[in-house]
Amino acid sequence: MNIPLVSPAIRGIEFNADMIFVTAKAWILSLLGHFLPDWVVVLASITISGVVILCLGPVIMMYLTLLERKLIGRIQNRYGPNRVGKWGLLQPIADGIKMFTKEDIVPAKADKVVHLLAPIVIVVPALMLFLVVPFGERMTAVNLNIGILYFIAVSSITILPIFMGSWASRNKYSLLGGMRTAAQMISYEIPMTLAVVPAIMMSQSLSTNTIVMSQEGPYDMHWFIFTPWGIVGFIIFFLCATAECNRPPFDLPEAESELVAGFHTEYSGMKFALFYMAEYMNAFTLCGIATTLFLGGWQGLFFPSWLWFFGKTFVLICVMIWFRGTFPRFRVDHLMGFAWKFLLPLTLVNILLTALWQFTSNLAAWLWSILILAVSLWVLVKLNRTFIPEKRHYPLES
Amino acid sequence: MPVLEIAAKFGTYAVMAMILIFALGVVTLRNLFHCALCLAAALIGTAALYVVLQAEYLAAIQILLYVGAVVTLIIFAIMLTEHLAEKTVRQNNSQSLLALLGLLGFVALLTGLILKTPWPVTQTALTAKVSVMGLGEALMGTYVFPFEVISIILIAALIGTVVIAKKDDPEEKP
Amino acid sequence: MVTSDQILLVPLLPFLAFVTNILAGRWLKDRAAWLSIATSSVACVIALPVCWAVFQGAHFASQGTWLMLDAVPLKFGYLMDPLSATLLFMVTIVGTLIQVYAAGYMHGDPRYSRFFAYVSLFMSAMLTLVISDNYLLFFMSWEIMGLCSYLLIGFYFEKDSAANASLKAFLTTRIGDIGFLLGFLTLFSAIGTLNFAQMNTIMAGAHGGHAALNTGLLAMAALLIFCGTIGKSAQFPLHVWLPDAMEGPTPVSALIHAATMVAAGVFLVARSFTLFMVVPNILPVVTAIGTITAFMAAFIALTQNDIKRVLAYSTISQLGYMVTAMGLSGLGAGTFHLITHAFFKALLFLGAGSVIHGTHVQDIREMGGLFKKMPQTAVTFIIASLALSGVPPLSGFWSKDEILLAAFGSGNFLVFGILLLTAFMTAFYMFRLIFLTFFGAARNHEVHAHESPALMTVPLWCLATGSIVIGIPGSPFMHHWFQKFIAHMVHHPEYEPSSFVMACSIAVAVLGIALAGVIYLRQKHWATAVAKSFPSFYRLSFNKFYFDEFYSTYIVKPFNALGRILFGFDETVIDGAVNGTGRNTLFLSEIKNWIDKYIVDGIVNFMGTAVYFFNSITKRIQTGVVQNYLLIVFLSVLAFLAFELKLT
Amino acid sequence: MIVLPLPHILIFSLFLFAIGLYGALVRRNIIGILISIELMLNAANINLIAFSKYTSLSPETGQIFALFVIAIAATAAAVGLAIVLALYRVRKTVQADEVNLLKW
Repeated sequence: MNIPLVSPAIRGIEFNADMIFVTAKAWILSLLGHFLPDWVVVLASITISGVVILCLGPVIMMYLTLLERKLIGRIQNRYGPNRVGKWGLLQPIADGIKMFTKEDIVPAKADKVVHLLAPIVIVVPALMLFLVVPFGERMTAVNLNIGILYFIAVSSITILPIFMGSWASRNKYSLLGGMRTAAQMISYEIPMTLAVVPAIMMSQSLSTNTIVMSQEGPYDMHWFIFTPWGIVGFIIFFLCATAECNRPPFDLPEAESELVAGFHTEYSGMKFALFYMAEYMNAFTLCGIATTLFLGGWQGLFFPSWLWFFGKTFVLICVMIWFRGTFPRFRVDHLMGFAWKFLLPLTLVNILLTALWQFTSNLAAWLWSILILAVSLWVLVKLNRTFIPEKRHYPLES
Repeated sequence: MPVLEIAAKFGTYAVMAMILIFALGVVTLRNLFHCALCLAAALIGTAALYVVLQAEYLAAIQILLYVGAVVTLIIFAIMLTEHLAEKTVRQNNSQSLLALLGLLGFVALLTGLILKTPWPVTQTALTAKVSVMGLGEALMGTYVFPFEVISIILIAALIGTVVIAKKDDPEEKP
Repeated sequence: MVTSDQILLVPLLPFLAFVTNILAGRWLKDRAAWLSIATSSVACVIALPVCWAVFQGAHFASQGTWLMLDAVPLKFGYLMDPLSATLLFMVTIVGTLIQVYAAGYMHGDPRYSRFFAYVSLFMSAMLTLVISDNYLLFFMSWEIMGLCSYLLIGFYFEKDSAANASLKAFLTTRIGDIGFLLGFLTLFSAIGTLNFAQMNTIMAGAHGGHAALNTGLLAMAALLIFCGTIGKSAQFPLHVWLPDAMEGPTPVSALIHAATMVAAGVFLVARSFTLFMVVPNILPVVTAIGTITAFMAAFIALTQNDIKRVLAYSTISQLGYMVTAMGLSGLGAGTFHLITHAFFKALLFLGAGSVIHGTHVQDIREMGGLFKKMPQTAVTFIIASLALSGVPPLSGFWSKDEILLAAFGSGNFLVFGILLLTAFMTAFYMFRLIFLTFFGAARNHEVHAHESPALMTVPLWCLATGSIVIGIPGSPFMHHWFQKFIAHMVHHPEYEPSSFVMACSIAVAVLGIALAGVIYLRQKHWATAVAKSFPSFYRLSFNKFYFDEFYSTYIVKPFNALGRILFGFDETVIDGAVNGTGRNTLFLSEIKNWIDKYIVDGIVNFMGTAVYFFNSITKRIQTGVVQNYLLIVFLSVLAFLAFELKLT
Repeated sequence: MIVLPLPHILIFSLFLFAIGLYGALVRRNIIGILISIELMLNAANINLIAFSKYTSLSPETGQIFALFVIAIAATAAAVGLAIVLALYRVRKTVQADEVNLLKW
């Protein structure tokens, strides 16, 4: 019996740390290919990727919550969860059990069907986003040729279940939260999409894989973030990403002090957990895409590609958590004004800059890029400053 | 792989059926918010159909614009006028029977026409690939004029929307 | 030194004063008088050297075309011959003095500046008239003077009598003015020119038998021009306006109705003298009118009690003298009397004004014994009266003597007799006036007379001096230089000075004065006795020969009756026709209205109703519900589609 | 890869169009009408892309027109909803048959 361990299609791949997951999948498929028809192998390939993603998502979400609680705890000069398991590592599992066992409360006046559908639907786009994230070299689940566009489109669906949840709850706080979410997400979607454009222009492709590969260079450090338009684009994208997944300081839709809990006020138990999960998965995928677009994705020296990717992504997630621990919340009008009056013009300037960069990529280009950026930043800051309301004084009576 | 092809075919028919069911939901449901949700579902289904027709770019745009923007707008409007969409309010006007009859005739007429017509389906067209780059070049080349017109319309609509929807601020008037 | 064109400034300066005063009078106030006085003084200063040059024998004329009249140029210009120089001399001096007097007399009047504006306009017109070289310009100035006369007589238009008097003066003189206008137009058609110099040349030719002229036409022209004189110089029968004109301020009476304007009529005859010479039939008429006027006015003056009316009738009488002189071909004599009369009559009026100013009454029966209170006025008044009465060697004597001489020398003894009688009556009524005013006892003790200010008395003395000396140039001491100077260009008879005439003249003057003295200082009952013994004469005189009543009965009343008849005609026939037309139109329009209402409107309304009816059916489609429209569109498209598919 | 015959897609889009038209004809709520119109536009878009895929020699044309249709649909929705809001503010209704000021 000489059963080939490796199918002919992947025979050329060396076994190394970088390719460990890819090789594993190829080995399983080739094993299946010996005694099953081709179409079953194709289905199995899809299933393997799907199962991995379906497992990865919740696991990432669980440990992100732990990470956040620990980090916030440290920022606030306390320990965070440290009772369940070593360093509190089993805390997410305990939380999960708690969530599953809690009573599912549905308000009497609620629109029952929609109320049920909303948390289910919100997980779908969150999971679908994983499809195009390049976790490592040759580790993209579906290498779509419109990958980044797909990502943006699917992430925009997230608004819909939030609306459903907020509307079906029949609660004024929910409704207000939902309205705020819609306004905020539509507003920040535009600068986010435009911030992506420079990366697409430079790599001349919408595919996430190609974008990562175009950042290949000496020492694997030819990342887009090391250009003026790249850093600006990255900052804008990252801010918008923070706003898109409703994280502080853009967490107006679920502002505890104003709206109790925003759109998921009336949710409890597992439904609430699903909303929570979707939010954290979105945060992860958005950070991953930011890594892909500007931080070179899985490009890196010495370490396996997937390690580089997860390392960069978790750094970005830590920055998000750091935001939460640091910044106060925006006011509503400031939030909208920031998107429309500051980020949007800046992204347009950035696109212009990128177009110019393609023609002259040298030291001079650096100089005038920085000049244009400085001037436009100064102008935007000046223009926006006039819209800041006067400081109000409340004289003490008697 | 005939199995996969058959599966894809039936999958497509299933998507079509789903779209039609949701579309019926759009026009018949009494709750306007449910209608909007059905519309969103129908639009997503349409996007899936686009993918089947190898128009992936358009599918993404469809989701981005329709689901992300238009449906959101509609839901906004529904929420702002919500209490009028109660179940007690009659949702259809008096001409529904007449419209239904006319539409039946219309559908019958056009179905016959579609089936009768010899469509010039060509193999070159079927095998042709549409890349995003090709779309962009067409948009910036052959169709640059309509493209610019569309941008003007968008600007006009933007300003017009703001003007129409703006509240008459009494403080503005001296 | 003497440039001829500077004479144009003479009428222009008063005119500027008029414009300034009428526009800025409210602001000028008292300064208006000084502006008028200054302009006429400057005019005087400008005029005197020119006059002097003319007296030396110079002759100026200049003209420019004003407009073309059927290829005949109408030329305006000035003519400085002896006649106009004399008048210019008199008008500028007398006018300036009277204005100085008026500045004092009119002081405190609310329309002070307007008064001087009118006076300046009058001066401007008078001076234009004097220097004008043709009938047209003469007539225009003449009319402006008439206007000024009207305005100044009615200066106190709050008084009904003043307003009526101004209207009467204006209308009465208008009769004469129309005659004058027709006259010079007739003349223009006869000889084709209006220029005095050209006319003189033509007439001289005709007199010498060189050219055959239409004598009838010329006679008519002369007669009509003389109508102007009758009106302006208040000759019989149009003299009635002048006494009433005394309603105006006294300086106006002095300036316009004694010295200058009324003399313009005589000046007109003098200007047209060659014409009157060519048609000799006219001169007896002139003589008759003048004589009648002189006698009649003097006769009326005997019984008048108003100081200004006496003087007004005196003026009429003296103007009659002048006209008589003209009629007797005594151009020099008439003009001479014009000049002397201007001085002493102006002085008389100013003196009367001074008396009125001092006493605030005009009736001489309320005066008396004013000599003590107003010595300067009285002395100057007596000087002027002596001059008027013809006491030598005052100026009036010499000029009146010339006229009597002309009558005597030409053999018109009837005229001579009447004139002599008139001279007697003149002396009598003047001294009746003086004795009643200045001598005797004060009859009304409520009158508190006082002497007038220097502003008024200084002109009095100036004029008194003039009244004394102005007769010298025409007296035998200077060999009648003046008469020769005036008349040298006209061929007219010369008369040897006659001692008899002179003696008669002196005798009647002294007799008149003495009689007046006897009656009004000693035997006061004689006056009433005479009046009682000749009641008809007395009434005739006192009622001014019933002229006003005559005119009122035979002219005004028939005129009014005619007016009423015409009004009745207007009211019944013309208005009736108009109203009848109106009624007919109304009736027709009612028929049309009916047609309009029931037929035309009916059609229109029917159309409207029909449209409305069909509309009420078809408008059902227009539901206003957008979906109904959409359904209709859809069904229509469906129908078309089905139709199209059936065909193929 | 293309597994469907063209008439099937066309008939499907016809049905979608008919459903949308029905909604546009009978819905009383103006927002409902707008939603139905979106459905009709989608049906048209499906046709465009199907023709582009099956028959056209220039395969981009249909897609680009579909793009334009989507853009126009977005503007139509924006302006239409702004009008609806203005109408609601003024007349307190969004029922199409209650807004008949242009009647007769």
